[in-house]
Amino acid sequence: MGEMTMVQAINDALRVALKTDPQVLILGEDVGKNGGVFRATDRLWSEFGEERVIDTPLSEAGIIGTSIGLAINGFKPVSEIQFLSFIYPGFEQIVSHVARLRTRTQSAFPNQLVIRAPYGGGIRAPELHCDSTEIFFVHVPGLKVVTPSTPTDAKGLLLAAISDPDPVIYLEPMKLYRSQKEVVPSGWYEVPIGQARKVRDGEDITLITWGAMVPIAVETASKWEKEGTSCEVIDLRSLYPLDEETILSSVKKTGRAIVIHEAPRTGGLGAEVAALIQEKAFLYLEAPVIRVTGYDVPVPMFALEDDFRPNLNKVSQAIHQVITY
Amino acid sequence: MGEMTMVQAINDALRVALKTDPQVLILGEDVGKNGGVFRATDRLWSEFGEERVIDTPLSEAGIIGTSIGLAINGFKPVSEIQFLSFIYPGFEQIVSHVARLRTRTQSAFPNQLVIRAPYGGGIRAPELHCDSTEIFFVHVPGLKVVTPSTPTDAKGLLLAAISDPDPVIYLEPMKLYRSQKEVVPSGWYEVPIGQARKVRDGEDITLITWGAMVPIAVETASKWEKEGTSCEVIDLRSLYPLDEETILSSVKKTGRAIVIHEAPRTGGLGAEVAALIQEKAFLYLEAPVIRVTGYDVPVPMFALEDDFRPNLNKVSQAIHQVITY
Amino acid sequence: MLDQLEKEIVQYLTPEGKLTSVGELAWGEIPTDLKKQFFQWMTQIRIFDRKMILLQRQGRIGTYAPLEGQEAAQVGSALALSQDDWVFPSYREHGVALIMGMPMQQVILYWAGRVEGCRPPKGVRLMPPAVPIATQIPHAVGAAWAAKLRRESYVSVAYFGDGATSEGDFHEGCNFAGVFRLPAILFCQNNGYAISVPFSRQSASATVAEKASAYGFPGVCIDGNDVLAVFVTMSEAIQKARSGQGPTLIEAVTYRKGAHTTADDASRYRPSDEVEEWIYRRDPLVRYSLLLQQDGCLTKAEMEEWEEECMQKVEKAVKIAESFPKADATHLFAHVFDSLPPSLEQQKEALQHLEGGYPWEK
Amino acid sequence: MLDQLEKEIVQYLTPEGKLTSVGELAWGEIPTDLKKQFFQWMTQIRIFDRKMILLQRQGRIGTYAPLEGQEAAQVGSALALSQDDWVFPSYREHGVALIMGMPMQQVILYWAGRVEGCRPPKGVRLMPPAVPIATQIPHAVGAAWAAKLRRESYVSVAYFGDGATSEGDFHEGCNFAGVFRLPAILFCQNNGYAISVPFSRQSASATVAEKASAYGFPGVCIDGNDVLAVFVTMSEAIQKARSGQGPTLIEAVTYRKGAHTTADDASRYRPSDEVEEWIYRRDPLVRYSLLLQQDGCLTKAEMEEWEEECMQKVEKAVKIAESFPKADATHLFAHVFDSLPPSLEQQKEALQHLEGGYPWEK
Ligand SMILES: Cc1ncc(C[n+]2csc(CCOP(=O)(O)OP(=O)(O)O)c2C)c(N)n1
Ligand SMILES: Cc1ncc(C[n+]2csc(CCOP(=O)(O)OP(=O)(O)O)c2C)c(N)n1
Ligand SMILES: [Mg+2]
Ligand SMILES: [Mg+2]
Repeated sequence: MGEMTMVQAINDALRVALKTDPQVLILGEDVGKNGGVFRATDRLWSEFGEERVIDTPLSEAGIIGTSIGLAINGFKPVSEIQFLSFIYPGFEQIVSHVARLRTRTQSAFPNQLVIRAPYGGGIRAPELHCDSTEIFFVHVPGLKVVTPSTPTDAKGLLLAAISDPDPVIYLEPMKLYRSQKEVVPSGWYEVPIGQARKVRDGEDITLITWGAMVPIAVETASKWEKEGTSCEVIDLRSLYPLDEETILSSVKKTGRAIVIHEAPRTGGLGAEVAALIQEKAFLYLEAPVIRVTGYDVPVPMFALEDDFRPNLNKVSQAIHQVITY
Repeated sequence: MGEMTMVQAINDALRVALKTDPQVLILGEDVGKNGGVFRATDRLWSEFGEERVIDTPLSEAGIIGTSIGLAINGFKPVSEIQFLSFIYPGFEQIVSHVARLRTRTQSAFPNQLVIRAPYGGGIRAPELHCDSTEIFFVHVPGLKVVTPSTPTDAKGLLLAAISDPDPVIYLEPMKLYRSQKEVVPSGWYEVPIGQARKVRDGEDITLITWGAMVPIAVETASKWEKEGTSCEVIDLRSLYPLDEETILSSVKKTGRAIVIHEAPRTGGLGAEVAALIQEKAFLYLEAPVIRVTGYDVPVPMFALEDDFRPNLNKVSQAIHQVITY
Repeated sequence: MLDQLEKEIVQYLTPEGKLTSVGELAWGEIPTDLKKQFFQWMTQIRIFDRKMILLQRQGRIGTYAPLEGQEAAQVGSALALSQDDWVFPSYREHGVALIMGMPMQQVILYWAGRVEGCRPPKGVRLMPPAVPIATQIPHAVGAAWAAKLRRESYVSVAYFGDGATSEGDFHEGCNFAGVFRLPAILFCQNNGYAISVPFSRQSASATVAEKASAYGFPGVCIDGNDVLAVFVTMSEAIQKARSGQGPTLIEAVTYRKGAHTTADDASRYRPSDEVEEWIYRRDPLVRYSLLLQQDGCLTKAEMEEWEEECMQKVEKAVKIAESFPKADATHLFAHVFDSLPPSLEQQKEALQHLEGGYPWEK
Repeated sequence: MLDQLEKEIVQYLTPEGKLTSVGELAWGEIPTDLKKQFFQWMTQIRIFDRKMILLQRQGRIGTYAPLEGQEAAQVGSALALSQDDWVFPSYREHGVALIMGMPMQQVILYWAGRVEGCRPPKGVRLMPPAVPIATQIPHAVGAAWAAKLRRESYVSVAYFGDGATSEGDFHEGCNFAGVFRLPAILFCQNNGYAISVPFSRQSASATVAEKASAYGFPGVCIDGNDVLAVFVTMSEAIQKARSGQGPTLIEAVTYRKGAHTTADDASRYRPSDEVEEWIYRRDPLVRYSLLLQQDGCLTKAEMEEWEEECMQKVEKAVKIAESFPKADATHLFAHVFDSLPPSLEQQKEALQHLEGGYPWEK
């Protein structure tokens, strides 16, 4: 396999899954003939036919709701919600059914489904296309939630999601769709759900983040490295379940942590990570866990999105704050 | 005014609002002739007529969506969602519109609306009636979220919500609807949004909670009092915005905090409160902030709900853990 | 709602127990055994239903949603189904559930707040009651889609009420069923009310059935208290679905004789003359019993014998349900995921080690 | 989608620029001034639209949703409205917005990612584009409800596409409009596609219009590229709504000549013969220009003069938009709440005190 962008890696994962497992179906708006608005499903419709790669009506509750009916009959639907910002019409189906089906049927029927959705900002997308509401899904018991930050992880996590016996929300940081190319292994491989990735080793402070914020954390870490402050960077990848061990062992080593996310601060996943760290590594902490996040304002239209989102500058200021605490 | 239960106080608040302000409308499923399934709107239909107290079709997106159209024309709709567990079909209207209307129109049109919803467990309600997903709304910028724990607060907070120029999600702990009677002031009065209530003074530990967990916190505090441990109990009342000052000054005094809520732990509001405390009162903390919450499992059917919910026993264990840390 | 029956509807058996002309034809084709089953099941579920109300009054189960008055709609439709058909009920379809093979004790357990009451026996394709209104409709459509994609011949039925037609999920589900021409049956029991809200406040179309045209498939409005009309219409719809002719929306016009649930007081919103009309003149079981007796299929004595048998069945099921061992608290964690992530293991452990009493009491 | 026009639809002006018999009647009643306005607005918004595509290609605005091909539907409907009517557009209704009184520079600002482009001038009852599909429909219905409750005579219009009809919000909004008999107009521009998905995959009913019967009000299918049919039908619906006769669903059959947005490649999913048919044979502006010229209302020279004027207007608006001062970052906090809670004040302050560069660089 040659080099791939993230969106190509996702496409590849879907192709491998369709080829390997006849129960896998793809459904969503514009996923067929058009190959998806980001081309994540490019060519799959012509390769696998319209009974396996299905253009649906414009109807998120319909897509997710019928996916459940397909799943309990043994299909493994991988549905695409065109943008995470448009998942809310199907939110009830997720909260009340997708997440609870195993409990409600006492595991009587399979419920193996994946919901993919591009999310986050940074690409000058039109209004109301850029939500990062991952916490909505993390908070709902019965769902797993993952998001990759590299092409390799994108493919491996998606295949892991597809083969997971439980429903997985698979979030795709749009900003990273085409930002990086790398050689991605061919064929089926899985990045286990529940395992964070240590992106960079460090001694003085732990930067915990995911999705489109990972490159920002890494870039900030490089800058500080030169000044003698060494940052460990952790890409959570799996937002639920969290890899507590990786988080805690890093913070126990560094004694300091910053969580970075795009979503508004209040009630975001950063709160959970901070709460967890102080709960389970209290005596190791030399400073409070600081959050660098979007502000508690509606995700702005793109003219102000750079001001809204965490960036080198904001993370750097937080590092300064933490190491001089 | 005589003694009132919480649901009577809510009914009284609605009556006062309808009487005082001709722009106030009530709409929802069964709120009219039937007076609401919990009787929160009892008799209002016959008193104010079917143009002000309106039985709607069974349609949460319809109720919330049309409320927006009414609000921008100067009405102040107070809509009832029959149970918080059934708000999700209208979730998109809340997330994408109710919360963002002021920003999206740059304050061009009014958007004064209240969404009331009974929530939480403890009353042996049928399956899927007992969600406590307050964090969904707390996390959405542009919304205020409140919940009372006494009849007096119920009325005052509801009137504050109705006169607030911004949209307010008003959550009603079903468990407390009829659990307590008290003398409630007559006429219009407001409990300011954004102010917590110190329910009980204490020195050794701060118990932070809201809604149906308040009586449990108080009861636990009484028990521990006798054994020489003095708990301060704070009823947040306003879940967004949080009364940081009350929270922080209490924790700075006691050095220890426990957050108690019914919702599943991961990504619940307890995480935000814990994150906040360690961020802003780090040097005062003598132990980590501990959370006593529902488990990260689907809210169970009622046979196991007592096992799911925080109780004296669980809070007590947490207190023990914190004071012996 | 007195005019519920003034819609243009399919009727085989009048409230007086007389066969209409189409009814005569149908009656001739129905095997005696099935004729008896209609009666037996309607009787069985009515007796079950009354017992459940009693159990609720005695605090032995929680809030319960009674079905009395809707027996014909449930029995006529469910008896037309086969073992491998899928059923997605709402919370009032205890009759359907029992017919599909759900053990009675489990239905009782469900209303006693026990999740164990949700799981159907192997081979029974029945989902637990859908509590959020209309949400089961897309599921049923998805199951029908699976049949079509697999070239299997089962059909999939969504049961829902008149109120459900106002929800987006009804619309989105029906739309998929139409677009993909799926073997789905949308079975609406229009009992005239969604809790207190009359159908006229729910919809500006006179019937539910006519809504089907928006989705490009047929809708039929039938007398839902007429077990024959229900059975024949349902059988036809199933036949069409199995043979690739797509979905049908069936509106069975009926009435719940009692309250919405045991927590509801229907006298607040339903006029007593209307209620009496439905209880005393339009009862589905009474009219069918009249026909049977007149036809000689079953004697009054046989009927009473059967009632006795049903009561015993119900008593037995109650006994089994009530002696069903209480689930341990850790059952909370039993079916959350296929395997528990570490944080949930920890929570489960914490629950297991939760000690009673206060530290100083030890 | 070549058969878009083979539906049974109302047509006043054929693609060849000939008046049909009903068209003749209508034409006689339309004042010359209005006849000119149809042309002027259609021309104006086409020129605006083409400029916007150019601006996008040059990176001067973000992704943009072109309307070319849908001018008649937008102009015919919007010109039938009055100042105090409410409009709830989708993201393609720039034409409607301009006619309702939205300054052109603001429409440009919107597509340049500036929230300042959302706010209409005082007295213009126009909501910002609804981005999540169909969500504006209940809002429009709510505004119509306000008119009814206040006994005011304005009407409220929701603009949406064919794809929107599959969403629950379409259904729930229409249902409220029907049940409460509100002065709402549901105006669907059926351009045959929702991005790549053809209407046949969106709906199993042949038209959008017939869906209205599910909600108890009339639906009309009209030639959406025929500005006269649109104007007259819309005027009638408005008249009905104002006089208390309830809602109307109007389906204007049209076609977008270009891509869904500037980020879309329509050649992936639309056959070129279909596209050419609509571009070269069914263009709304061409056919209307033919009529006008033939009728003698406007000469070719006058038309060209007007085009020149439009271009200048657009250039001027672009200039104003591009010189509009960049909002300060703190504008993020400007319209979140009526007054900022303390935690938001703190966040705003933190943003204000955010210093550039790294600590060691200072
Ligand atoms: C989404 C949702 N909203 C509200 C409710 C509360 N609720 C329970 S039953 C009911 C009425 C349902 O009426 P209908 O569909 O006619 O069924 P019926 O009870 O008459 O059988 C309502 C409003 C719910 N369960 N789900
Ligand atoms: C709820 C929701 N789902 C998906 C989208 C993504 N999306 C944007 S436009 C569009 C197609 C809309 O088609 P139609 O309603 O026919 O309007 P048109 O673009 O043709 O004018 C889609 C799927 C969205 N904006 N909102
Ligand atoms: Mg009903
Ligand atoms: Mg379209």
